[in-house]
Amino acid sequence: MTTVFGIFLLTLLLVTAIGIVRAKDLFVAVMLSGIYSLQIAAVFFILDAADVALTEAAVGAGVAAVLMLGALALVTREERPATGPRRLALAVVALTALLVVYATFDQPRLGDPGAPVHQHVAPWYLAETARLIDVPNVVTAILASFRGYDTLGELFVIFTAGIGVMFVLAVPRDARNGEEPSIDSAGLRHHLIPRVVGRLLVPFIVLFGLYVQFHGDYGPGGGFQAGALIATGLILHALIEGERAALRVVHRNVLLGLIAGGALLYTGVGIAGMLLGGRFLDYSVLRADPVAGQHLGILLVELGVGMTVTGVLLTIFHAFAARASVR
Amino acid sequence: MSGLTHLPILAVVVPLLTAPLVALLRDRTLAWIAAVAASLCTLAVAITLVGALESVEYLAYPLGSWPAPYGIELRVDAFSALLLLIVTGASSAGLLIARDSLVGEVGSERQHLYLTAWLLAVAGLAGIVVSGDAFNIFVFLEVSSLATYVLIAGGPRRPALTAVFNYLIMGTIGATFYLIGVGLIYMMTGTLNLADMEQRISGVTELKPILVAGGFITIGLALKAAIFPLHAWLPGAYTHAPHAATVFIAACSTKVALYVLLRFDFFIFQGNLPDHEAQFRVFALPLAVVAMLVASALAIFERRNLKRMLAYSSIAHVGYIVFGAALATQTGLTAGILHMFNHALAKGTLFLAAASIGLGGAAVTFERLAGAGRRMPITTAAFVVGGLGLIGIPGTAGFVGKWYLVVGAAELGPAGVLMVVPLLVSSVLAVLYVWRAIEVAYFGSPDSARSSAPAVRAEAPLPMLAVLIVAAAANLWFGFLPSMPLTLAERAAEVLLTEPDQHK
Amino acid sequence: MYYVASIAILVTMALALARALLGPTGYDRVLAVNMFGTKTVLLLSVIALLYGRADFLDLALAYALINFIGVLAVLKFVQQHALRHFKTNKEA
Amino acid sequence: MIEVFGLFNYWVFAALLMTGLYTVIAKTNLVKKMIGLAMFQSAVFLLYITMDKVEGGTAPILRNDVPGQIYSNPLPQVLILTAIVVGIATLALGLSIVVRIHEAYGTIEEDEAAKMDRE
Amino acid sequence: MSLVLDSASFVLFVIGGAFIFTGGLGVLRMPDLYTRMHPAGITDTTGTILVLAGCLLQADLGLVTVKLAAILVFLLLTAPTAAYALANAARLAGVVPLRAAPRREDAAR
Repeated sequence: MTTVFGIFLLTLLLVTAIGIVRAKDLFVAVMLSGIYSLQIAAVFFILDAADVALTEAAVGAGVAAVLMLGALALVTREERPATGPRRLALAVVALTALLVVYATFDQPRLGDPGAPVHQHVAPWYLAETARLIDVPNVVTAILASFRGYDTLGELFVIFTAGIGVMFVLAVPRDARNGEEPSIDSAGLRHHLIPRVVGRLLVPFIVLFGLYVQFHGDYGPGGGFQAGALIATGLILHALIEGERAALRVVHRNVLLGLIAGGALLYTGVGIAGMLLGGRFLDYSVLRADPVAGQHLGILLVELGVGMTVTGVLLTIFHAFAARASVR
Repeated sequence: MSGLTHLPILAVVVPLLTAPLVALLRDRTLAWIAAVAASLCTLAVAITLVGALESVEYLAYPLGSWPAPYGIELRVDAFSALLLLIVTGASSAGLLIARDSLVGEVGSERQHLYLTAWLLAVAGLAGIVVSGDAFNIFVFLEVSSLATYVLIAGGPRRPALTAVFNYLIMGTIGATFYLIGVGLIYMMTGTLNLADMEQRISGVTELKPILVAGGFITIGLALKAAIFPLHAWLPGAYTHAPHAATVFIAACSTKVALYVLLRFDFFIFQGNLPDHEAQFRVFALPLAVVAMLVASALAIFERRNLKRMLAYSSIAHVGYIVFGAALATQTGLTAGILHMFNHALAKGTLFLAAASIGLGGAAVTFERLAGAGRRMPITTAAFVVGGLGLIGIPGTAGFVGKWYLVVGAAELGPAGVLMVVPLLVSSVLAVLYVWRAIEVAYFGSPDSARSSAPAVRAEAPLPMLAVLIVAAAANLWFGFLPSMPLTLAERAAEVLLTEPDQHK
Repeated sequence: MYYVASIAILVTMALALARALLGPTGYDRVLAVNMFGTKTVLLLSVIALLYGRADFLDLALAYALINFIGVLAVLKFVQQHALRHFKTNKEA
Repeated sequence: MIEVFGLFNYWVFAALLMTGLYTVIAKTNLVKKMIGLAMFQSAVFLLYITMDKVEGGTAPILRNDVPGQIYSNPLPQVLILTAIVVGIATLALGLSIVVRIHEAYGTIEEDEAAKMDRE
Repeated sequence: MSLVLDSASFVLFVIGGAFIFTGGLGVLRMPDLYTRMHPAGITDTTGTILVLAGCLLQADLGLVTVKLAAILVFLLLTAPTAAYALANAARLAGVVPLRAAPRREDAAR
C-alpha cells in the first residue's frame, strides 16, 4: 500500500516539476519548488530515509525557499519568454534519458533484498554499529564516524559556500543600475498577530533544533539538520523583527566565529585522534574506552557541523537581505 | 607508527585547517603569510610523498582506523603524487605572487576571504588526488569546484561574473553526472572504495548499468576537464579570473579532472567492460585530435586578449593529454601523464608572465603586451621560455612530453604514424600563436593613446619576478633532466594498465 | 484504518497542488502551499504511526515549523514586492 | 505489475533528470537555471534513496524491542545527506552570483548579458 | 479497551478525512481568494484536529503523545496566523473580495 502512496506522490512530483518549468513568474516557480521539496521529502520518508527526509524538508522547503526569495527580491521577478537553445536542450535531454532508461532494465527492483547494495558493505554497518559505536542511529554512526571524512568534506563544502557568498556579495552595491527604489527591510512590522506568534515560536524552534542536534544518535537528526532548523528559527526572527534587530542579537562577527569555529572543531577532533596515536578522525583513542571515545568524537563533530551550518546559512541569509535594504 | 604514516592526510589537512584561520584574520598581510605557509607546507608534503613512494607501490591511509571498504581509505600512488606535486606547486606559485598581483583586482577588505577560498581549492584538489573512495572524490570535487568559482568570481571586470556562472552550471552538471555514474556502479557492486570496486566489478554480469555509468562518469569529468566539445566554460573563466588565480587554476584544475577520468576508465572499467580500451580509444582519439587542431586554430584567431589565447591553447593541450591516454599503451599513457606535468609548468610560466604584464588589475590585451620586451625584459624572456615549452622545442620540458606522444603513436604501426600528423600540425599552429605574442612583445609599439601601460622600463616587483624566474628555470631543468616526472609518469601508467588480479 | 486518513490526505494534496498550479493570484498559491504543507505534516504523522515508528514524529514537527516560516517569508516577499511596485508607480 | 512498480522510481528519476537538465539548458533566465539545477540534483537523490529500500525493512535506526527486524540500507542515505548539503551550497553561491550579474548588467537573462559582453 | 480505542480513532480518522477532503475540494472549487480561505482555514483545521486526535488515541502514553500534542498545538497556532497574515496581505495589496467585484479577472489584479 505504501508503494502506491509512493507512486502517487512521485506522480504529483512530476506534475509539480513540469509546473515549475512552465511557470513564467519566478516567484511562482520558487513556491512550487517549495512544494516539490516537501513532496520529495515525503517520498524519502516512505522509502525509509528519515534523516534524509528531515534534511530535505529543512533545506529545500525552508532554507532554499528563503534564499531564493531573498535573491528574487534583488532581481526581476518575471521571466522573459525563453529563446534558449531548445533543440540542443531536447537532444541532450533525450540522449541522457535514453541512457538512464537503458540502464534501468538491468537494475535491481525497488526493495529487492538481493540487490548488491544490500549484500556487501551495508550489512557490516548494521551488524557492527551496535558493538563498535553503540548508537542506535546507524546513519549517524556512518555519517560521523565510519565515513566521517566525507562529512568533514561536506562541512567544508558549506563552509566554502559561506565564504564564497560573503566574498561575492561583499562588493559595495553598484549605483549605476540601482534604479529600484530601496526597501526598508523592517520585517513584518504591521502584522501584529504574526509577530506575536512568531516571537512565541522562535525559542521553541531553537530548542527543537538543539534537541535534533543532541538526539541525533537515537533518532533522525544530527548536526546538519539541527543547524538548518536553528538557522530557520533565527531567520524567522529576522523576518518578523527586521534585519538590523536580528543582527543585533547575533552579530556578523559571531556568525563568522561560528563558521570558522565549527570547521576548526571538526578538524581539531580529527587531529586530536592523530596526536593521541590513532589515525586522522579516529575517535576511539579520545577516551580510554573506545566506545566512549566514539561517543565523544561523534558528539563533538556533530556540534562542529551544527555550528558551521547555522553560521553559514544565517550569513548567507543576511548577505542577501542586507543587499535589499537601504544603502 | 612513524611520522610518514600520516603524510597522505596531511596534504589535505594542512590547507583545510589553515583555511578557517585565514578567514578569521582581517589583516591582509597576515592572511597572505598564513596562506603561503600552508601552501608551501603542502608542497613539502607532496615532495616527501614522492620520495616515500620510491620504495613502495602505494601508501594507504584508513581514516578513523576503519578497515578499507567500510571506512574511507586514502591511497597515494605515483600518479596521485605527481598530481599532488602539480597542484601544490601551482598553488604556491600563484599564492607567492598573489600579494602583489591581487592589488587592483580584489579589494583588500575581502582578500582574506579570497585567500580562504584559495586554500579550500588546494585542499579540495589535494583531497581528490589522494582519495581512494569514489564518493569521497565527489565531495572534494565539490569543495574544489565551489572554491574555484569563488576564485574566478573575484575577477575585476563584470564578464567574470557571467563566466563563472557558466562554469558553475557546467561544473555542477559535470559533478552530478559523476554522482549518477558512481551511484550506478554502487548499485551493482555495493561498494564505494575504488580498489574494492575494481575487484568486485568483474563479478557483475548485468552490464547495462555499468556501461551507462561509464558514459556518465566520462562525460561528467570531460565537462570538468574541458575535453573538446565540452570546453565552453574554460576560455571565459581563465580570461576573467584574477591573474594570480589563473596561474593556479590553469595549471591544475583540468588536470585533476583528467586524473579522475583516467582512474575510472583504466582502473575500474577496463577490468569489466569488454574491449573498454578500444571503446575509449574510439571515443577519445577523434575528440583529442579535433581539440588539438580546432583549439589551436581558435588560439590563433584570438587577437585581443593574451589570456584568452592561452586558454584556447590549454584546451588544445588537454587534447594532447587525452591523445596520449587514448593510445592506451604504456608509452602513450606515460606521455599523456608526463604532459600533464609539463603543460602545467609551461602554462604556469606563461600565466605568471601574463600576471606581471597585467599588474595592477589591467586586462592582458595584446595592446598592453606591445613593447613588453623593452619594458620588462626578464618577464618577456620567461614568457618566451614558457612559449617554447608550449610548442615543444627541444631543451624545454614540453619537448619531452611531445616526444613520448610521437613515439607512443608511432608504436601503433602505420595507423599510428598517421596519428603523428595532427600532433605536428598542432605544434606548427602553436608556433604561429606563440610567435605572434612574442612578436608583439618585442616589436609591437605600444599605441600610447590607447594603452595604459607605462612606457618606461618597469619589471614586476621582486617576489613576482623571482617566482617567474624559478618557473622558467624549471621548464629548462625538466627539459634536460626529465627523470623525476618521467619515472613517476611511467609508474603511473603501469598502475593504470595493470589488470585488477595482478595487484598485490 | 490509517489508510482511510492517508488516502484523504493524499487526494487533498493533489487538490491543493492543482490550486497552486492554477493560481490565479500569488495569494491563492500561498494559500495552496500552506495547505500542502499542513497536509504533508499530517501524512507524515499518520505514516509514522502506520510504520510503527512513532519516534519519527520529529519530522512532522519539523515540517510544521518550517512550513510556517516558509509562508511568512513568502508573505514578506509579496509585501516588499507590492511596496516596490507601489513606489515605482508613484515615482513614474 | 510488480515489475512496473519496481522500476517506477527509476523512471521518475529519469523524468526529473530530464526536466531539470532541460530547464538548465533551454532557459535563458539565470534564476530559472538555478532552480532547474536544483531539480536536476534532487533527481539524483531519488536514485540513491530508491536503492536503499529493502522490502519489509524500516529506517536504519536500530531498535532492540523488535527481534529480527530488517533495516533499509543506511549508506545511500549518508551519501545523500552530503549531496543535499552540496546542493544547497551550490544554490547559494549561484544565486549570489546571479544577484551580482543583475547589478552589473541590469538583467538576469543570459543572452542579454552575453550580448553586452560582446559589445 | 483497545477495541473501543480502535473504533474511536477509526471514526475520528474517517470524519477527519472527510473534512480534509472537503477542505481540499473547497480550495479548488471556490470562486475567489477569500472564499477559498474559508475551507482552508476552518474545514481543514477541523480535519487536522480530528486526524491528530485519532493518532493520539492510538499512541502509547509518553513522548509520542507529547510530540503529537506539540504538532497539534503548533498547527493550531500557525494555521490561523498564516491565514490571517495572508488575508491581511491580500487585502492591503488590493485584492478585492468577490462581492465587490463581479468578475474574477478584476479580482485577480
